Amino acid sequence: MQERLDRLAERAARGLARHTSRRGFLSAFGRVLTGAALVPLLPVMRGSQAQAAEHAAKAKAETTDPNSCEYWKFCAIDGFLCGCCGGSSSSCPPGTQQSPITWIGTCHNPADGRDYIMSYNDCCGKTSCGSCFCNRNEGEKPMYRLSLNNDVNWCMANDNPNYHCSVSVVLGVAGK
Amino acid sequence: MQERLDRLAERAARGLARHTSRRGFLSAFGRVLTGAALVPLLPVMRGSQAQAAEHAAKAKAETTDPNSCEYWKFCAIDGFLCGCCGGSSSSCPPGTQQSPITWIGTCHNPADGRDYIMSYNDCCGKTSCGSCFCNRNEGEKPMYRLSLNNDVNWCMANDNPNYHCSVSVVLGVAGK
Amino acid sequence: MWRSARGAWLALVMAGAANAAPPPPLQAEHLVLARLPAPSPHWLWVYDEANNNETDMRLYLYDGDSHRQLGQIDAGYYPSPAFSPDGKTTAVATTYFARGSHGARTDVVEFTDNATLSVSGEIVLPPKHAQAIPLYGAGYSADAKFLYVLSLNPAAAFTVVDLAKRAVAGEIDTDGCVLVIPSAPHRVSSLCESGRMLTVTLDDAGHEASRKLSAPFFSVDKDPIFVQGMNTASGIAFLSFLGDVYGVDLGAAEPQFAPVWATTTAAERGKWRPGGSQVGAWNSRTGRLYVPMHLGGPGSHKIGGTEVWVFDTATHRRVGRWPIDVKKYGSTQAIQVSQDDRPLLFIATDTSYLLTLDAASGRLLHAEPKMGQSPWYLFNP
Amino acid sequence: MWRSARGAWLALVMAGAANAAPPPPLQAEHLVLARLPAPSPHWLWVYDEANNNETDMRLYLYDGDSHRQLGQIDAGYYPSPAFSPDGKTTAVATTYFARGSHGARTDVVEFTDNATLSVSGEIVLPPKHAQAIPLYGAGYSADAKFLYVLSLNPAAAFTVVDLAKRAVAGEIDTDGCVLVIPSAPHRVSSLCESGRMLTVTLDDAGHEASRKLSAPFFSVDKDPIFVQGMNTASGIAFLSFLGDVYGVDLGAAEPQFAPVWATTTAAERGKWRPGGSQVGAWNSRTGRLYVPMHLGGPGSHKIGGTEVWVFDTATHRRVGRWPIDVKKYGSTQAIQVSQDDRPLLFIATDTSYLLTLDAASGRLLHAEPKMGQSPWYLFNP
Repeated sequence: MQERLDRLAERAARGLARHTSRRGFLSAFGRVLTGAALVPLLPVMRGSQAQAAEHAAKAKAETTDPNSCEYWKFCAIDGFLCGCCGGSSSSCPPGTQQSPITWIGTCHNPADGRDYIMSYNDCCGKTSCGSCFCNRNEGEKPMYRLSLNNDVNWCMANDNPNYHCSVSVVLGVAGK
Repeated sequence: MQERLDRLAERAARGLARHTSRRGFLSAFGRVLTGAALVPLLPVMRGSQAQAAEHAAKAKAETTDPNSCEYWKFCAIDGFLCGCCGGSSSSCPPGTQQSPITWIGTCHNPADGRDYIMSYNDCCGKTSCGSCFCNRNEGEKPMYRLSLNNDVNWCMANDNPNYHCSVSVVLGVAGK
Repeated sequence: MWRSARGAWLALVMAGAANAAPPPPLQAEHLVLARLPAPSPHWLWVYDEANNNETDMRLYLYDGDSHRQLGQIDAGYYPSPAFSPDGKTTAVATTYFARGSHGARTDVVEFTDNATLSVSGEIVLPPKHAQAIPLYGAGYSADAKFLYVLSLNPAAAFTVVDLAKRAVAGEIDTDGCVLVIPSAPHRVSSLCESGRMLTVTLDDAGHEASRKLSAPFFSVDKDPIFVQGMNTASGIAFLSFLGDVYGVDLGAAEPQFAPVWATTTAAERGKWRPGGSQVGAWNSRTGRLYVPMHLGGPGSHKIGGTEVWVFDTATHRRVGRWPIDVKKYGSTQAIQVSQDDRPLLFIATDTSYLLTLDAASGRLLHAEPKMGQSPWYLFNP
Repeated sequence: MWRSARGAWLALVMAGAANAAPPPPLQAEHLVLARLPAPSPHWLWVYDEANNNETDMRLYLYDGDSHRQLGQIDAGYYPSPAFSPDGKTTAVATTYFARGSHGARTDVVEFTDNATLSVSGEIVLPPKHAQAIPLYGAGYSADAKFLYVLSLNPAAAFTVVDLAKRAVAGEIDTDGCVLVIPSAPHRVSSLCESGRMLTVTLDDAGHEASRKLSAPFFSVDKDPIFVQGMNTASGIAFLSFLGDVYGVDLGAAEPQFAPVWATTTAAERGKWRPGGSQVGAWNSRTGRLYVPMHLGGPGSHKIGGTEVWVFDTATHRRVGRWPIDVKKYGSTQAIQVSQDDRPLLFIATDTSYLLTLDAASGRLLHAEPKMGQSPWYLFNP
């Protein structure tokens, strides 16, 4: 069942990519990846159990310092933490623009024992912030599974695609 | 006498700067700074005795490794040594262009006990080489004495003023 | 696991609920754009020369109270920043190329709105902007009518930008003299190789009305002054290689030179010297001068300080001598002091630490590591 | 003082001259432009991502025999390099902005003459160039008629550049599949999320003639393959997160998949893993495969190697296990091997060392420090 839903989501996204204009596709894609209602359709769900096991094994995730690379929300981030650049873990620094498209991760919050689906947006429009570089890859997949990949520049579709820093935004609890 | 000559050279350079076109000035200025015949007129000469004393005090100048910052020719260099960038202490790396204008220093060569007048050209047209940064300032003067200053980008007048690295070229023996 | 206040609170909640129900899940977050807090005299602009990647120089806005980076201005190749008198705008005169490090060159002044850190506009300049030390490389007139931008190619000049017309008003040849040191109403002073100061007075159109060359006030050969000047209550002050203080009053039509005084005793002179890329900081309210000093000979004028010497500029007495933990933080590369009554002293080191000190006591308040690649100059907003 | 041969010679000359006369002064030097030596299979292109200054990425040309940097190509924002079949040209597909990090965007492929390291020309691209891992981000057709450039915005595609006409021939939508893996004559293969390989065949005009999707040959969920592929004698090979080797023969119209084999024993599997930004190197002459390995669990696929494991790709036997001095040099970030019979193995570490090893014995020949800011990928010329 899950697999069928995944395939549906995949096909839908592909269809959008092929048959709509760039702007149309982007806004639709953005909705798919950040709209809470659609979250259960995302392929990321597949990995959540494996992820949880992984987390249990590590169990060292920070719950207090949101500028630490070990902070629980950053389990699949690859970039500069916006909290060290004038923003926070869920806000972009002044003068930047958020990326409408994102990659997704599932992170375990040791504070309440839940797994959360995270959206990793990039903040765009200025050059590399250079502070608090953080590279964690729990559940990260290669570029052919784009929505789980953190090696591409997610500012790629912005008017100004310069990468500045990354945030980690709670979308919701991962379904069990 | 020395002072009068200096003032002459100064006035000549100023005159050029004020009364000729940019290109004309540059080529004339280039001649002043790199043409061996005019070297004795350069204000740098004033400092040579003080320099020599300084050197005697230091006496640690390298004579063997031209990619070492301590190498005797680099006594007033501020930049990346071109020898670490595909060139040498007297050649620019492939694909770069030499600066026609330069700053000047007087360096003591422990190998023969002589002071030499050096021309510090920048090699231009590519971004910072980034290797073998070397900052030595024997006889270096602030920007208002431009021909003895190494804090400005001497690629400034090149068609492509990007600074890549610096060389140190022997112009001749400093007059005693 | 329950280390923070929030954690402890959650633990209490969980304990209170006994085994009844798990804590409510975190709500979905919404990604927003951070807003800057209200401007503070304890803000600092850190100039990162990005020495190994010079096309990508930048300014970081740093808050000396919260010890946080607040934002960044991308500044291109050899930028010269200038700050509008009302504090609302940061102007950056700089150079770009159509292909990163090559292709067509464009010199431009870009204006950043300090409330949002967004570029609000630009004015294209003649392609001669000085690629040099950024201090006094650009400056606003006191009435914000003009912006002056230093040119060097290698002829020295400055470009006058008419800010109301958003256009270049003209270019003033400075006869080899360098720096743009603005004074009211529309005067610009520069330092000359002859040890003199050139002062150009502009008319309302931004054209030259008159110029005046001062008598020599320092000796390039005996003891040159650093071009890294400091704003004072009445003008500007310079340090010499040997540590003498040259004050210049710019309140009148012609600069007035204060008596020179020494930061060193006869015994210290020539041994202890100022050095680095920014060699002094001056607080106009308290009248304190902060000079990073090191032990060194001629030619060591770019060696960073191992101590900061503090002077009362009214009495010329040294009132502090603060060692820097060089082994831990590196030596001082740049220094700045906030312009308020409870000032902070900022020091950028050659290992890219930004140190924040209480400027009254010298107490180290914070050491921020990795403050960019090459934090060589520090500006007050 | 007299350490070098030249020094010794001078000393002899001075001694020979007794106290008669001082040695002759050095002659004036003339500043010249250095020329590159003859090309060598031991040359290496080091890709510096300049992580803190990403608009200034570059390629360094390094000679593994002399251990010298020979030159540099400035490469802009997220460049994808490709090397012409005759070795004479380096093409770099990249992105520039009119104002450094802002202003109008231009995507372009720039051609550098490898004999002079000067840019010899450019072709403007649609502004969609993939900002991603540079391996297989661009590639020449075997006959150098076409250059293929990966697009991602986020729709996946590739741009076909007609090199004879010096113009864009068109764009091929790859239906979400990524990478440009060229094979003769005019085929381009890509990896798909479904674990399949898409192969597009072009006509002489550079337009799509046909496309074919293979059967799935790997499982994204169970054990994804790294996109960081390696050229082999007959095609390309990929490593999986668990260290399995997926060989693909690209000699025929459709890719042929070789039997998968493991670099780990059952006991090692899931404990020792490949990792880093470039996770394997393959020498087509000797048939040796070099894999940096580390001890780690799921999610550690970007952790650098602490050992290099060497395999005979004909027998699949491990023939070497070379520890890296991680404490001294850092862990392996990228790896490459020269394509000759006496190959050198190159390793870039996470502390920016470039190590040169004898690829037969594993002996460390040279450790070059400070090889750029972020040397994350290594290319053979």
